[in-house]
Amino acid sequence: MNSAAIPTPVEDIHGDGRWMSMHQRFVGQVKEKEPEILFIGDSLISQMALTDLWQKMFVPLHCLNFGIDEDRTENVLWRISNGELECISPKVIILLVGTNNYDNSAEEISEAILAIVDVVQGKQPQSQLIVMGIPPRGENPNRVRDKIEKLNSLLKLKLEKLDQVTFLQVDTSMFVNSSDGTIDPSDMYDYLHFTTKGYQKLTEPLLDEINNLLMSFERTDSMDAPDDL
Amino acid sequence: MNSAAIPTPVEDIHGDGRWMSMHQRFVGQVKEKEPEILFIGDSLISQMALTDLWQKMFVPLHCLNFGIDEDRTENVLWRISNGELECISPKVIILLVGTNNYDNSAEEISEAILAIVDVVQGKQPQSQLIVMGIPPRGENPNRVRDKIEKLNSLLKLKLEKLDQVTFLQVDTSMFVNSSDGTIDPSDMYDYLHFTTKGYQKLTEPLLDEINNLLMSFERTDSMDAPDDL
Amino acid sequence: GLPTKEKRQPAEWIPRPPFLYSLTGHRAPITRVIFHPVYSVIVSASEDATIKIWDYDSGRCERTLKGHTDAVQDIAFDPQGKILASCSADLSIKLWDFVGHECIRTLHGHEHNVSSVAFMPRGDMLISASRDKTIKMWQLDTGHNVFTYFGHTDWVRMVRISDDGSMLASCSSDQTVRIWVVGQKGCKSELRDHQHVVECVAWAPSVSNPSISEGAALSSDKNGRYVASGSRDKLIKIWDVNSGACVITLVGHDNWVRGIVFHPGGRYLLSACDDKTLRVWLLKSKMNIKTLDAHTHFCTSLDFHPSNPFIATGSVDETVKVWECR
Amino acid sequence: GLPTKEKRQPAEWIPRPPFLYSLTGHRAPITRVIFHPVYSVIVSASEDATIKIWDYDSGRCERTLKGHTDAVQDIAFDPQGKILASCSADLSIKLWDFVGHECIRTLHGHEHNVSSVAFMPRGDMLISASRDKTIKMWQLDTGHNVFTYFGHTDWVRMVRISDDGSMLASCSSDQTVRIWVVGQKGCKSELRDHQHVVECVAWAPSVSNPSISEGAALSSDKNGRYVASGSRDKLIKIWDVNSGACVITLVGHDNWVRGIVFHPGGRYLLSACDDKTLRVWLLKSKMNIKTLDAHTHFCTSLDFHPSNPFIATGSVDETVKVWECR
Repeated sequence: MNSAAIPTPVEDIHGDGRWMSMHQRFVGQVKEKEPEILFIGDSLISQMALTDLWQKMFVPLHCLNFGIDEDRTENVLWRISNGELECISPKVIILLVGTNNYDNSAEEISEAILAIVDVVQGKQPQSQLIVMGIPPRGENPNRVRDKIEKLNSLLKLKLEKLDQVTFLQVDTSMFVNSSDGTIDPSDMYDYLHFTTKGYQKLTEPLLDEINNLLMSFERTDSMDAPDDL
Repeated sequence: MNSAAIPTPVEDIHGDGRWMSMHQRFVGQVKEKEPEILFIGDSLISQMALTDLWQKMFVPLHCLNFGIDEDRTENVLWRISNGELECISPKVIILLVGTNNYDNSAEEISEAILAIVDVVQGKQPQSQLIVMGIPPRGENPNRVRDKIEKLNSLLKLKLEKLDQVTFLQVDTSMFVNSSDGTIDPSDMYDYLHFTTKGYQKLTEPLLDEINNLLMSFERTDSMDAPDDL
Repeated sequence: GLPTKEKRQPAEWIPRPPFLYSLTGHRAPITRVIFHPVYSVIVSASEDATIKIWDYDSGRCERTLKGHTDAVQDIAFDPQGKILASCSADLSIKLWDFVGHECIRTLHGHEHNVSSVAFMPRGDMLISASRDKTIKMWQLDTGHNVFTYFGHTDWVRMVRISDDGSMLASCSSDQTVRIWVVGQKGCKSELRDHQHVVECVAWAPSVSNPSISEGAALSSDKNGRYVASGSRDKLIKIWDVNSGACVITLVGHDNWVRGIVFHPGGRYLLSACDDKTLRVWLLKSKMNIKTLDAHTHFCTSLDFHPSNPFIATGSVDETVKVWECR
Repeated sequence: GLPTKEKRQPAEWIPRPPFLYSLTGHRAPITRVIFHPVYSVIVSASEDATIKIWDYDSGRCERTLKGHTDAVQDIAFDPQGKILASCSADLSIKLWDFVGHECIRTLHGHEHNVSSVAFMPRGDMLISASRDKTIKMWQLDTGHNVFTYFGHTDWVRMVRISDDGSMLASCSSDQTVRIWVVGQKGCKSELRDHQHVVECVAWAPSVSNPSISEGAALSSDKNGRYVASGSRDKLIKIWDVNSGACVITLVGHDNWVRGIVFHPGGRYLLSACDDKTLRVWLLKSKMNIKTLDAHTHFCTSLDFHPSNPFIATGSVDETVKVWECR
C-alpha cells in the first residue's frame, strides 16, 4: 500500500485546527470565487503568495493559492477529493507537492502525483494542468537531491503520455552551483524555501507556460461555435 | 526532566542537513559581521526577514536574523550554546520561540525560555534582551491559545524580576476579533504565520522598544568615562 | 496671450487625477458604488456584507447598514432616493428605508447568489438577476416575485432597465447580452460576440446617440437605442438594440472590464477594470483618451453623479475614491 | 539675459545625479573602490573574495583577480599605479602586478582580518591595519614586516599615510583616531571624541586648510595639518593634528559613515554612508550642501579621481557607481 497515494487529512497535533481551517477556507472560496488559475501544493506554493512578484504577476491573472505548509501528496489528494475542486472552472491548474514525503520512495511519490493528476482531470476536465518538478534542496549535494532527481525523471516519463498535462522541469543549474554543487541562501534562505530572488527564477518559465496555455484557450474560444466550451 | 530546556539539535530526518547548514552559516556570520541587533527564534522570526518591512525598518539598524523554521526552545538553546552568540556584541537581542513546543506545558516552556535568557545574558552581558510574548494561533479559540496565554503570564511574572530583560507582550486584541474570537487570514495567512500586514502590527511596538533601548545605549555612551564599556 | 487651459464645456468634463477623497472603512473588496439621486452621498456595497453611506463633502462614513450575512453584490436607489435596495450572496434582496436606515423588507426566491438589482422608473417594481440564471421582477408593496425571465444559460451578472422602463438589458457568464421586453417571456434579442463572461451592461442615454452613430459610421437615427457591455474578454461593446448588431468595440483595457457608465454629456463612456484603471473613451472616435491609475487592486465599479461633475470608483483594495471631472 | 547655470570652477564641481555607470558583476557587497592614479580604470574589492578592474569609459569589467579566500577589505595602488595591494579577511596581504595581473607576493603576519592597506609615497613600503589591533609596516622588496605599531585597544579599521610620508593616521573600534610618526613606537596623539567605532580616516590636502580654518573659526595656519574621520556615531570629525583637538563636526548622516574623501579643490569633503547616500559638505560652513541617493543598500566606499571630475562609490547592493562632477 502506497501511503503517499492514500487521501489523508493532516492530524491536528497542536490542537488549534489550523489545517482544517485552511481547507474549509478554500472550500468556501471555490463557492464564491472565479479563478482562471489555481495553485495547489505545499509551502513552496503557499509562500509564493507572500511575494511582491505574486502581487504583480499572478494576482492580475485571477489566481487562487491553495498551498499549505508541510502538505504531503496524500494531504493534497485528500483536499482535492473533499471540496477544493468543486464549483470553480479554472483554465490552468498548477501543482507542486512531494518534497515533504521524506519517508516515501521516488516511485511512491510519483504514483501519488499521478493519482492527484487523475483526480484533478476528473473534476476539471477543461483545465490544463502544469505539474512542477520538485526543486533541489539542502546546501550541499545529498541523498534527498538524488531522490528528487529520480522522482522528476519518473514524473517526466509518466506525464508525457497524458493529454492536457505539462511537466515543468526545474532547471537545477539555476539553483545548484556548477562547480561545488551548493545552493545559495540568496535563492533559498533555508536551502528549501525560496527568497523573492529565488521565486523570480523559479516562476519565469512557469509564467511563460501559463501564458502559452491561456493563449491556447483564447484561440479555442475564437474557433469554437458559440455553444461549445 | 524538562525536555524543552535540554539543548538539543534538530534531527535530520530528511537527510539534507539543512538545519545544521543554517546553524553553521550563523556561526560563520558571527565571526564576520558586527550586528547591533540580533533576532533569534523560530519561523515567526525567520519569515520576518522576507518582508519589505524588514528591508526598510530593520536592515538599516544592522541586524542579523537567526530564526529557523520549526525550532523549539531546546533547539534555540542548543544553537546559542554552540557558537551563535560568540564574537559579536549586539546592543539588543530579540527572542521569539516556544510556539512549536506543542507537547510541553506552559510551565515547561517558560522554564526553557528562562534557560535561554540565562545563556544569552551569560554570553552577552552588555546587551538588552527583548523576549517577545508568543502570539495567538488558530482560526478560532482553542486550547493552544489558552496554553499560550498561560505561558505569556508566566513569562511576564518571571522576567519582570530580571535586569536588562524586557518582556514584550503581544496585544492579542490586534489579532483576535473581539466579537467572535477569530483570527483573520489577512493578518496570519495560515492562522500562525504573519502576512506583511500582520508583521506591521506585530513589529510596531517592537520597533518602539528597540529604539528606546538603543537610545539608552547612546545616553550611557555619552555619560561614561572613555575607558568604560 | 492664450490661457493655458481651454475653457471646457461640462459635456467635456472628464475625471482627472488626483482623487478628491479616498474613503476607507470597508474590510473586504468593494463590489458596487452608487451616488444618491439627490443628496451628496455615496453608497458602497462590499464583500464584508455591509453597506456604507458616505458624505463625500466631509469624506466621512455616515452610517453602516448591517443585515446581509454574505457579500453584498449590488445596490440601487428608487427614483426619489427614499428606498435603497441591496442584493447579496446570502440569496436575499433587502429594501432599506433611506431615512431611518432600517431594513424594511427582505425578499427571498432566488436559488443562488443575487448579483444585481434595479428599480423600475415608476418605483413600484424591482428587477434582480442571479447566479441561478434567472431575472426576477418583484412587486414592492407585496414583496411578491411577479415574473421570472428565463433564457440565460448561466449566471446573470447584471440587469439594467431602459430609461422609459419598457426594456431590460442583462449580461451573463453565458457570454451574451440579452434584451427583454418587460413582462414578455423570452428575450427579444440575444447579443453574442463577447468571448468571455459579460460583467456589466449600461443603457446609452439618447444624448449619446450622435456620438455612437459617428463612432459606428452609421447614419444618425433618432429612434436608435443602444446598450453597452463590458466583458472579461477585456472589450467594451456597444450594441444597436433594434438590429442586435455590435456597432462599436472599444479596445484598450488589459484585464476584465467590471463596470461601465455613459457620461451625461453624451460624448464619452467611462469604464472600471481589473487592470486597476478608470478609462475615458471618446465614443465618436472609439479612442481611449484618458487612463487614470485609480486603485491599487482590481477596480470593480464606478458611478457618475446624476447632476454634478463627480465620479466614484470602488475597488478590491477596499477603498472608494471620488474624482472630480473638469 | 543671464545663463541659467553659473559657470562653475572645477574647484566647485560636485557630483550630481544621475550616475554615469552602474557596474555590476560582484556577487557580494563591495568593500572598497579606488581609481587608478593614471588610467581611466576603477578597481573594486568585494566580500566575494575577488577584485575587479573596470574600464569606466566602456563600463565593462576588464578583469577579475582571484586568489584571496575570503572578503577583500581594502585595495591600494603604489604611486605609479604599477602595483596593486589588497588585504583580506583571509589574514593575508597580496601584491599584484597591475600589468600582468598576477599575484606577485603574499604577505602573512597579521593574526586576524586585515582591514586596510596603503603605500608609502616612496613606494618602497606598505602599511596595513588589522582586527588584531596592530598596524604593520612591510618592506616591499623583501616582504618583511619591519615594524609593528601597538596602541589601539581594538580592531584597527583603516590606516592612511600623510602626503609627505611622515605620519600615519589610523582609526579603530576603540573609538579613537591615532596619529603616528612613521618609525616611532607609540602614537603621537590619541584623538578621542567619537562615541562609536571609527570607520575611516583621510588626511586633508593643504589646499583644504583655508576652508577648514574658516569652518573651525580659527585663524588660518600655513603649517596646519588636519585629518578627518567618519564614525558609526553618524558624525564626521576634522581634527587638528598638531593640537589634537576636534575642530569641526559635520552632522547630518543618518547611519554609519563608511568612507570620506576630500575634494581636490579644497572646499568640500565627500562621504559615503550606510544611510545609502553620498553627501557633499562645504567645509567653511560645515553644511551638508548636497545629498545623492547613491545606492539601494549601505554605501561602503567612495573615491575621487586624481585629476578628472569623477567619483566612484561602492555598496552592499553589489554595484559600483560612477558619478560626474560638474
